[in-house]
Amino acid sequence: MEDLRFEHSVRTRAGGTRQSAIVGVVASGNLEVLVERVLPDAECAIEIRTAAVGFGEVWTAVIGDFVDRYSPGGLRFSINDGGARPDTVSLRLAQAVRSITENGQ
Amino acid sequence: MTAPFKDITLTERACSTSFYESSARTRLELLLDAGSFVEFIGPEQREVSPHLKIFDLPEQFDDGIVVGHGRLDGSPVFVAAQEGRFMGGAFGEVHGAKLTGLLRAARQIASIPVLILFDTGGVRLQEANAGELAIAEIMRAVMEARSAGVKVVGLIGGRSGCYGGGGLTAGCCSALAVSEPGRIAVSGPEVIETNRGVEEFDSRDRALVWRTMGGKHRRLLGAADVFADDNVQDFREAALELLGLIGPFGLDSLKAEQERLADRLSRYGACLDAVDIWAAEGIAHAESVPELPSDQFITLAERIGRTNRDAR
Amino acid sequence: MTSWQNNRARRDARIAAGAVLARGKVVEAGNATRLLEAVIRPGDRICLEGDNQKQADLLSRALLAVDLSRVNDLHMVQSGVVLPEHLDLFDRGIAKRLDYAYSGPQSARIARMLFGGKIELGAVHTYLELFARYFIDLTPHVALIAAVSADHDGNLYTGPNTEDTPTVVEATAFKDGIVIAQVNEIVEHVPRVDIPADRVHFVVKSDKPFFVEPLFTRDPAAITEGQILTAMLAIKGIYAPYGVQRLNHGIGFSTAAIELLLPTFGERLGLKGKIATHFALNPHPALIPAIESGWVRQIHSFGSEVGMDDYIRARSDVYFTGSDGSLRSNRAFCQTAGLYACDMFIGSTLQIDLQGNSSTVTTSRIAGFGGAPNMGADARGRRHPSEPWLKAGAESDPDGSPLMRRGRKLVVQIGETFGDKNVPLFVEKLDAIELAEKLELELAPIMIYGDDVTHIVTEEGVANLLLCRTAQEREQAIRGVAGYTDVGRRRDHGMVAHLRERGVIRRPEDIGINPLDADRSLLAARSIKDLVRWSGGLYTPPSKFRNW
Amino acid sequence: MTLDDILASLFPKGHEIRNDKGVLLGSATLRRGDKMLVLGVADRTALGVDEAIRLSGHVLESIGLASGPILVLVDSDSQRMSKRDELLGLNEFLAHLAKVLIHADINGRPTIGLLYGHSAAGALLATGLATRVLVGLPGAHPAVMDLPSMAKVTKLSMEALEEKAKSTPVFAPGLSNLVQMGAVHTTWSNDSSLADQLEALLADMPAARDQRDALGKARGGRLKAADIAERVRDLALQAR
Repeated sequence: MEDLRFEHSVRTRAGGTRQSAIVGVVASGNLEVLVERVLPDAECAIEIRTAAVGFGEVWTAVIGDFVDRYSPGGLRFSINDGGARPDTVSLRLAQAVRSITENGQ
Repeated sequence: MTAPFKDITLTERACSTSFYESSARTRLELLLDAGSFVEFIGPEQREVSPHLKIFDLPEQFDDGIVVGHGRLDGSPVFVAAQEGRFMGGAFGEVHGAKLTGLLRAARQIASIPVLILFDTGGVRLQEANAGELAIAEIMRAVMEARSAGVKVVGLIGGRSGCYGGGGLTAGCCSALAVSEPGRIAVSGPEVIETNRGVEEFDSRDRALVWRTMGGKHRRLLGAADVFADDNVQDFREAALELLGLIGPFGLDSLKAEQERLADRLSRYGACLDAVDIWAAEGIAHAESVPELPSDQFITLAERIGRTNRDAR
Repeated sequence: MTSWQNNRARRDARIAAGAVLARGKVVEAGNATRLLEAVIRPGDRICLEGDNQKQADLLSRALLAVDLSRVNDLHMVQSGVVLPEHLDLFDRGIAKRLDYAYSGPQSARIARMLFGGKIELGAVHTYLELFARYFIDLTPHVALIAAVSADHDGNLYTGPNTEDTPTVVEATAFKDGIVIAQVNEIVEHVPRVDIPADRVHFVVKSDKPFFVEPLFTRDPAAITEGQILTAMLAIKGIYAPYGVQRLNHGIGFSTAAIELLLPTFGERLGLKGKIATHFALNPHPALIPAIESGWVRQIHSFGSEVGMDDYIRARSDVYFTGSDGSLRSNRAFCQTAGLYACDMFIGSTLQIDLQGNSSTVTTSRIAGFGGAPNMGADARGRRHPSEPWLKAGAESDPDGSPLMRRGRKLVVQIGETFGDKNVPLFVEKLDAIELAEKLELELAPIMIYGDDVTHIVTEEGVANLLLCRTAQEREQAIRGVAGYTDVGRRRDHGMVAHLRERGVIRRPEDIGINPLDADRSLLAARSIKDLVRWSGGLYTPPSKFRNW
Repeated sequence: MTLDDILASLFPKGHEIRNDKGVLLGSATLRRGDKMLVLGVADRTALGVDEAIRLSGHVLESIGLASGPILVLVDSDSQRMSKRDELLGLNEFLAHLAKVLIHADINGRPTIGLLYGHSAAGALLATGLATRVLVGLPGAHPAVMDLPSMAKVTKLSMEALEEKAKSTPVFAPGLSNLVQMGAVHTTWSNDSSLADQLEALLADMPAARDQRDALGKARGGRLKAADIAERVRDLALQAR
């Protein structure tokens, strides 16, 4: 297992009022993303535990593009990764943002 | 960007959502009354297995089971749903303890039923002792809850089936609903093949696997009470139906079950294949049972009428 | 005096030697090996019918058992190297040289044997190419074929899986070769005559039906969100704008996803009747919902597919069927149809390089090409116009004179940027080139050459290579859809942005697709059971695909 | 100790326990004169449908006719892994046996399991682990999962597994590990009379309440189970 952590400053706060959401499942080639609204509006953090060791560069690129695109201010993402492909990671992150920005509890 | 399902109702979604394919969370969301689910020790609590790191394996924040409280047609229910894709839905220490705690509360309250959405290969290998013991505790807790008057209903139709200790736990429930792709057994196909040889059981012959352990056979045998279509709405309706039918539990139930199982052994103990059992039940063209559409199958199963809710 | 009929005389001698073992033309299965010892000579070219599906398995076992002192040094000329026995022949020294086209299940072992010098490789062909050589310089001396049934005269019924048999028999029987058929049964009258008796010299009755691999069944349950997204991009980004009606699909999950999206996503886009109406295609079970929904008018097939026989029989408006009602397939004709009469090929591959060359060969696996290169190549002999063909031609040569400009076949590579086990689809250098260097081949085994590829579709978008004007643009267009692979991350961001402005690269949002909508609920069937339901119970899948 | 030695030491006043192809059925007389119902699996016999139905029947027949505690002796294989047993619904037969034992225990017939040999998986769940108190005898060697099978599934070497087993009781076979987990309440000694130890236990039976998770926590074998179960219980009680 490998632990990675990314922190980004972002332009805008993520919309919606939900406090947390979870998408995905930990399985081979899959991952779960837990997203929580716990940070100041201009910050975003992503913590990763991954079964695939040595892909820090790819994660950096995936996370960079994701933060650029969604500006998920105020959100902390916690990822348990079963060795998912980068495109699956991008998709789950996008799904997590969609879930927490939906109206709901 | 709009979500694809914005404008359709929860019921429509539940009708069109395969139980087999869904995640544990989706099953609960669509099974219960809209927005009624409250989770206990949810993923944000990060109560992960303390043992997987020994094996350098990834953890899941909910340890593969979602437990909580919700409403079913307005009435309160406790629910537990296993996530069959995380380590095959296997029972570990934390996973099992969540269900145990839920059942203990149900016993104490004595009036709120429990729905268990099984999806499990059995004991989690990496914490085998803790998992085995967790199942023992769950079985005890189910019996104590039932003795206190609690209805415990199992729903089985996930991709990992209901194997090992999951199969035993299911056998302790007041009633079961199963779908065609659902499987209930103790030993898995590969285990039987490894122990007895491919001649006895070819685990890759999926038709054989399903007619031996699958939902249709379990329903015909009387091991499950209701045959559900593979969508969440049908499981919801099955759960409601069963909750309305379950009677009290006591010594008489166990005596009736003894008789039911002994009768099964004497009738079918010599059968070599499920088709022989079905034929012995008087089903014409028994070999075509796996191909029957569900409405025809349900009619057939009701005619055979092996279920006996007072005998489990 | 010069004799001009030596070969005929030799053939007659071989038949005479074999006839000792036969009653009429029929030889007992137990005598199959002795028959082969009687009719085969050392060094013969042998076609042991191994198609990509049906296998002359009894005859391959019989050949493997021959006395090595009588039969050796054979030159195998067969399209499919599929069964373990096909390679055991080389291990035993019965065969020495190999010319073939496809070896899916044996791809790893064939690679090891080539490296170990156990096999002298002639070439890895495409199907049509190998068939063509049967008539020029690789004509078999003996063909060992498989059929469903024979009558007592030796007329053969090949059933739905006719595949290569007519081609193999044509080349062998009319050039003084010997044709030996294994059949599942011997009957009074065959349901239809697929091979006339005068082209068949011996018939061996097998104790069990010949093996057929369900090669074209893709379980919808295994289709991922990523594959659904690429399928949506292909339909809306390529099928729709070009109006592709005549086409061939590869056998991957991405194309299965396309087939399953036609009645849902495609219907919503109003594309019914406008795309995907005529196919050169095996009877893919995944196409059943589209057929049932009235999308598909006609399908011609290379071979059949296990479990599809009753469905095909009941849908003769769509499939080619014989007088008996069952499918008539023919690999050579269908390959020709795919080459000349289809406007598009879309399929997956294992590796794509920066020029768009693709290969399914890696240093540990040599799967061969099968038919993909025939489908996935521009047919230079094509003369008839069609809208997609002309449109593609115009895109690639906008300044050419319309009356003189060649059209272009759409050759689309579809896949996710990372495949199984996180192996990247895009590479700087193909393994095929490394393999060619190691084995000292004169030609690297490229499946589809980059200059034939017109589009690449991944989850990141669609690259239209027809619109690239320089090698550099082409490279950046490919990097621009290569996702987070090393190739993708080394893109020139400025140039990729420019290519996107020109429509060379189109992202999902450029095509009006939200990746979050790529959901399995879009699939017309999500399981094999759903396919059975769509077929009204006519499709009977093999046991290994069931969960009921 | 052999089964006969064990029975002789447990019941010096005699017993009527038959071993029929590994299925133990009968009863015994305690020193103070009370009867005890005895059942079990011997000779490392696999527990299948045929065995399970006889065991559960034995308990059910005794209810109403006899009072007194119930002893379950265990030296079994795992559940019988066969097509026939699964075809006939082995999960129901094993569950039924466990249910009957638990029901008896809750309703005034205290149950004691005595693990004196091997046991595993479904067989252990349906017998020893379905009793109120599970006792281990020295030499007992239960294995929920054997290490070679684990090695196959986890793709770890036997050496690596044995090394890991040293630092945790959670997965490795053996009596001491099950003791630490709270599955086995106590271990008796072979050196003194089993009858003494049995009667001491009967005189001081814990309440008919599952305390195995608390035991596992106290012994450091299962640090989370009891707390998690308790937290869920509390939340559930508040939620109604």
